[in-house]
Amino acid sequence: MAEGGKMAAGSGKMAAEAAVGQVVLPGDVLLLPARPGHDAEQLPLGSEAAPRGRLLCGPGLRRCAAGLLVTKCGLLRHRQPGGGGGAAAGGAYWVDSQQKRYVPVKGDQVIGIVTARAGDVFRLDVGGSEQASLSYLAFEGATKRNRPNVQVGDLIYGQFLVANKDMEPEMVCIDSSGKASGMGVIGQDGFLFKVSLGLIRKLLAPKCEIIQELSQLYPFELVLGMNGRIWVKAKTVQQTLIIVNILEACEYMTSEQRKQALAKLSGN
Amino acid sequence: MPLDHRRLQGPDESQPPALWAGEGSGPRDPCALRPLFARAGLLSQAEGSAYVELSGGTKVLCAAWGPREAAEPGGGTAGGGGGGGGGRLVCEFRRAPFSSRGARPRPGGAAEREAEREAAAALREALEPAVRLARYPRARLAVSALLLQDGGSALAAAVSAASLALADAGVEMYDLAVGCALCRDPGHPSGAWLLQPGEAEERRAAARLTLALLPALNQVSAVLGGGRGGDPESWGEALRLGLDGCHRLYPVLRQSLLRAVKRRDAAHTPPGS
Amino acid sequence: MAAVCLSEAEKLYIVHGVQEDLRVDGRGCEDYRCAEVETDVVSNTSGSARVKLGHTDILVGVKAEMGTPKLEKPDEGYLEFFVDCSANATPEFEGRGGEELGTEIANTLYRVFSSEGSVDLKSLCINPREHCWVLYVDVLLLECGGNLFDAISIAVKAALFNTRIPKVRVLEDEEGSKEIELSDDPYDCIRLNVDDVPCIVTLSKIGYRHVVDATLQEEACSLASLLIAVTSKGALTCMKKIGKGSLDPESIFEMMETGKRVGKALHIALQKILDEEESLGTTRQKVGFLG
Amino acid sequence: MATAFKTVEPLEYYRRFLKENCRPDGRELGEFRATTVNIGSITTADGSALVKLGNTTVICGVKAEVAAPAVDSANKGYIVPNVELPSLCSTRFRSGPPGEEAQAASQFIADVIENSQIIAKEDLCIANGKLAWVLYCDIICLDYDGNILDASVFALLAALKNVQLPSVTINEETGLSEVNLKQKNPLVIRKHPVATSFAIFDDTLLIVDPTAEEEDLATGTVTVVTDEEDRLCSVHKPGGSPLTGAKLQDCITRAITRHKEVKKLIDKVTKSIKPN
Amino acid sequence: MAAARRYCVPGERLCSAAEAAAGSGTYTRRGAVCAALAGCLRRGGGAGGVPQVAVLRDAEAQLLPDVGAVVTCRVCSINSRFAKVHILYVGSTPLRSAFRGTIRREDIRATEKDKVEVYKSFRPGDIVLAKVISLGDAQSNYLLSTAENELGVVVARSEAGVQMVPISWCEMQCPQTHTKDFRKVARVQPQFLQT
Amino acid sequence: MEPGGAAMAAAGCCLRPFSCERGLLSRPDGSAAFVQGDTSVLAGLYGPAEVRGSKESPERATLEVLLRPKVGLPGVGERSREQLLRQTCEAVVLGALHPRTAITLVLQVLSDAGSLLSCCLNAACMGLLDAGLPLSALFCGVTCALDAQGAIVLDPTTRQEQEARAVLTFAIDSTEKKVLMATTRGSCSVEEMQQCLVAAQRAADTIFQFYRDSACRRYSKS
Repeated sequence: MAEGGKMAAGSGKMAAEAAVGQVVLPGDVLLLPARPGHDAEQLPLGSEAAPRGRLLCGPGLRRCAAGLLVTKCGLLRHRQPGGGGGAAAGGAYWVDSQQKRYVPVKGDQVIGIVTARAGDVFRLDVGGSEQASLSYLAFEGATKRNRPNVQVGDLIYGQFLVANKDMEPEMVCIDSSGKASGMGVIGQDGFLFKVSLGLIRKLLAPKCEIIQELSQLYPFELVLGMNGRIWVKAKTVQQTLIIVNILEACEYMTSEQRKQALAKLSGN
Repeated sequence: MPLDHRRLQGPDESQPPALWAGEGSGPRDPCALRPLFARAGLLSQAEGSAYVELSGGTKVLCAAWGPREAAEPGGGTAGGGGGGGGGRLVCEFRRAPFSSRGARPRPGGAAEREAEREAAAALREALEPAVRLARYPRARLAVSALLLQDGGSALAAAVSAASLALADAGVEMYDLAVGCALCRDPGHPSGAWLLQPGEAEERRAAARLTLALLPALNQVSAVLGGGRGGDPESWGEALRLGLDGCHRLYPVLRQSLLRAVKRRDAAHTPPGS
Repeated sequence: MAAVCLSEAEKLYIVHGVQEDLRVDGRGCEDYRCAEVETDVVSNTSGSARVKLGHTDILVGVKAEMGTPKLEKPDEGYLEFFVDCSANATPEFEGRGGEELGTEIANTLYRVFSSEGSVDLKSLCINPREHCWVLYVDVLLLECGGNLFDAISIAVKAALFNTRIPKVRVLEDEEGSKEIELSDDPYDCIRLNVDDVPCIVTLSKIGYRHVVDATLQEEACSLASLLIAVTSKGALTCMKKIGKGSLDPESIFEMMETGKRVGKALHIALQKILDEEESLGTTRQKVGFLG
Repeated sequence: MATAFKTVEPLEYYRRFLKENCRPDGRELGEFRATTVNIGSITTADGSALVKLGNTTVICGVKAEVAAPAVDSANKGYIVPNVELPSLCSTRFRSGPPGEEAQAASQFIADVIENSQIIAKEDLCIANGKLAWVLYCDIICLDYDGNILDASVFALLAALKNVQLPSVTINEETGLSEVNLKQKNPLVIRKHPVATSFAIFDDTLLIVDPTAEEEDLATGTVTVVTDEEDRLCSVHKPGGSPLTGAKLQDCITRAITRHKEVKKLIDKVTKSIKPN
Repeated sequence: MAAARRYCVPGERLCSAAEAAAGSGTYTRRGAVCAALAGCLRRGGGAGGVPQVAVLRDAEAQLLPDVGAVVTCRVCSINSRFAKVHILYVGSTPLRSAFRGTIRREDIRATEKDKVEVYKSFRPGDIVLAKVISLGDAQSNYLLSTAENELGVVVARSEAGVQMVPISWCEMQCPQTHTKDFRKVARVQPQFLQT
Repeated sequence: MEPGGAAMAAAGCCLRPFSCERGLLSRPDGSAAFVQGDTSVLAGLYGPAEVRGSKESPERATLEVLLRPKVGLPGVGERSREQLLRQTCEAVVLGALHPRTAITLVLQVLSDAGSLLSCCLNAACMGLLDAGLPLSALFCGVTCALDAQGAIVLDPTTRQEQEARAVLTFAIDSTEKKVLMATTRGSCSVEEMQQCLVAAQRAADTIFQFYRDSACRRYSKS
């Protein structure tokens, strides 16, 4: 991937799909494809449907006069129009960047640590710039009288209901139908550790071979939070630590090195 | 004393050339009240401002701000005046490094901070009785005085300038506060008190007295005296001389404030409306 | 001062009492509360004293140390004051709370002792420009019962009276370098003459009259008070108004007169107690803090 | 209701004026505010000057003291500038030790003195290795209405021209210095640096001598200091929106014309004081 | 009126208490009405015909937001329970320094108080008309309310930074990107802002 | 360490060999060590994080820069450079995307052998990049020295700086090669300043190319 087309020295303008898979730097401007005649700033407006549907620009990109302005350094990704269903008919571009600090996004499922209990709201530390709030009613089967048993210091796996730069992030532990579907207080005595957001996204990819290889070693429970927090629990502490070390090492190891390490481990 | 890292530092210690040179200054008529120049409303950024100059060379500039939100939401501490109820008056007194004749006091030094804090406390002592703090619940009134040149009776000039600035800022007050300083010359056989002493006389004085008067109410709002002033009769005489001095200074201050109000009034309401 | 909050009715009661020259604890307007003065209560100081004035409890220690004279006064020693308001006086003095009051009292003490007459500073000088005695006066505020300034000034005067400074001789050897030689007899020391040391009298204005030695409650009803430093001969060396209110000129003159009268009486009484303690010498049975 | 619009949408309010190439106080974009200077008003200082640039008022006082020169530069005296922004001049400064803006201004003034060589430090040396002059230049802002750097450089220059140093000699035998307060001689001013500041509006527009409001709304500032030979003593652009080389050139040409105006003003004032 | 405008200084004795009642900017002491402000004197008919003496300062009098006053403020931060604002104006006179105010969730709307969403009423940067309901105790600052139709958001900017046009009492639309945003809109739209 | 020395050999500008290492500190959200010849600066960046007290701004992220000299306490000089660095970063960081947050950039000088300010600028930019903060452009720092004969020396060493008649430091932004920040020491003529600017803009290209290469190398592993 590295020896892809050499970009013009310094930042220049380049066509968007030519740059897919390339490394882009903040300040690069990506020209939108196939728009002869259309001048740049007529971006797809809601009402007047652009000929090839709405174009979604994901994290790391911002609309600007000449097209898309790259604001984060990383690999440009593109998803085909059809695949994303109606919403992303025009295809979606985003930049896959390495980052440690998590910024809450609506709908993300994260692991939060309860830091305080203020009246009927729990305060959760999610690693962002503000503490998230979680109402005691946002648990499955919680009513005014039947309050969930949550203490300060517990781990909560929940989803962001409200997350916006202007607002304090709000979390819930029930999905739209009121079921917990895996969310809520995480059991005791597992091991929580933090990894970079890039690795989490790789682990959460549908057919991630790392997870499959690990599951062949021995059975374990795993919770992945989009904010870079992972919770692992295996039968013995020793097994848990092995899994933790492997997951932390995935950040730096290439896939072959990882396979040899697993082979060595499954040996003993 | 810890080196001050927020200012450019010259050599560690330096001496004023005057240390090795003689110095002299002429005698002066004791009760002659030296003319005072005052002007209000001269700074654009401050809501209220005043400048007072004594002919001895003392120049004081003062700025005042009307009711502002208390810095920290809680009211002042119990001792800190007003508490949650009335407003709080915060005073600051600074001396310009070039303001005194002899050595240049190091601006960041501990001695300098101590002297300024004491002068600020005296300033607040003199102004607090004159300001209607009860009218400004939970708000903060700020006064900041800067001494540009110290030609003697600096604190007295600062009191007059500060009360002018507060009135110019539109703060509700019972009365202006007029400051006056006296000192007792050791040489004088009768131990006469000198009104508005110059800086040299102040340094040589055996005793010093600074007092602040609310002229319309005829109330003394501050007395600060020290040194070998002798028995109460002599201090009493000094007090009378000082009060008389204040009454004579009051018209000058009143005129300057009225001129400032007229100027401000003309600037805001177009004539004739 | 540590404030105690009173309701309006209580204040009215105190003010009317003062009009009729009768105070809550039965004293007249110019009477002091009973005071206990005791010197030499702290062993490792050059001089110390403890004063209990009603509920106000002050401890003062004086330490004499060798130092270099100040630039502008090369032939005199000097005094350094430090006032510490301990937190067990009132919770309000916790942390930095007591610092503001402490510096205010220290400044007032500097002003009172700044006039040359109070303590004979020239006797503190060993040899000009190089060596002199520096007296570090540490005031510790153990309990606040109102009228702090008077109690502190009495304690400082008693401590200075009690101070013993070892006699010192200066030997000039040949190449001019001076050498300080200490006398071996521990009791061979010089004493300070405290006759001119002033005492502070605080007159608090309540209603139309003024009272001496106001308790905390009386201080709460007084809007303004005048602080006067009086020497044993009746001369005033410092005058300062404290408080949020203002005073009319006539009442200031009356206050000065009362202050002088009360001050002289105070000096006589204090000197009597100090001489008594001095005459008992080492056989005196020390009461200390348990009394 | 204009004042309502101004406080709710200040940027929009200013853009309306800048479109017509003028400013709310009636000045063009390249026009300076009325500049007045008053020399020698502080008698306790060895040299002083008060400069008013529109509402911005700055006073500079110079106190001369003597000290042993530094070991590594035995024949050099010291110049110690310090800018002070007290809470008196504007509500944006809090009382206490100098804040970031005051320290940055002090460093800027020290750089200008160093770069432009106003005074050769060798002139300040009394006796090589033994005694040298220390000029404490304290610049205090009395009224902060923007563009503090231009006013400070002007006040410093005027104050240094007003300095009268007593003659100090060291007589050999006693090694003590003698000071003759009666006989005073002025400092030798070698260069006359003059500062010109610009504010950048919406990344393109350059306006000269910004007021406090314009500084708050601007996206960057540039200060150019030139001396009489049109050499650049300092180009100070602390971040903010980027400028092309050409725009920087416009600033420099405007700074050169400004230098002439200020030099004329300061010569007129010093001439008016000379006779007494 | 502009004939003999008499100016006065704090402490100056204006008249005896019997003559006239003490209006704004004055105080009574020992049976005399004295000026408390430095300004121009106005003898006017006080309430109920009793002559009243008042001292007026120039136009922008020194105002403190008091209970019941309608204030204009700018929203600076919001969360699920209240919105924090800076008070810029009291009535039509600008305040020289901004005072902090708080609009609690239950004071935003008069109807169905508990179903109110702060996120759907205000956003940081909006200009809001509100009424002062209390001076607040020692800790908190002024408590404001927008529970009337004339109170609420007056000026709001959309994501694209364009000023939005109100289309209903609870919605505003951006003319450029036509996105709709929820706001608690003030019904009477003072036209002091030309869009 | 990814030595950028090789990339430097491009003709025309004699920058000292420089190299950069990113992500070497575990605690901060972004970290970078930039080495230019013998001058090296370590940058650590925290943010967008919790903001305390009065510094909170309702519509922008509050940026704070702390410059720690190699020896001694930070003085007025460091404070003034902190302001330069802070306002340069504020020009490129899109603070509006993270209102009411704080971004803290700590620069520790490891060794100073000339062109310290430009090394700080480069380290700051790499730190911002590593932390993944939204930037509208990149910037790089270039120092030019004018020696006695008027020749321009890029990226001077301490000795060259002392002998130079004037030392100019520029921060150039990556999109249109404009001047973000400029500060000078010593006096020079107008033409000399313009020549230095052009030389700096040319040198900036090599540095931006180095940025791009190091980014490609970093993302080539995954």
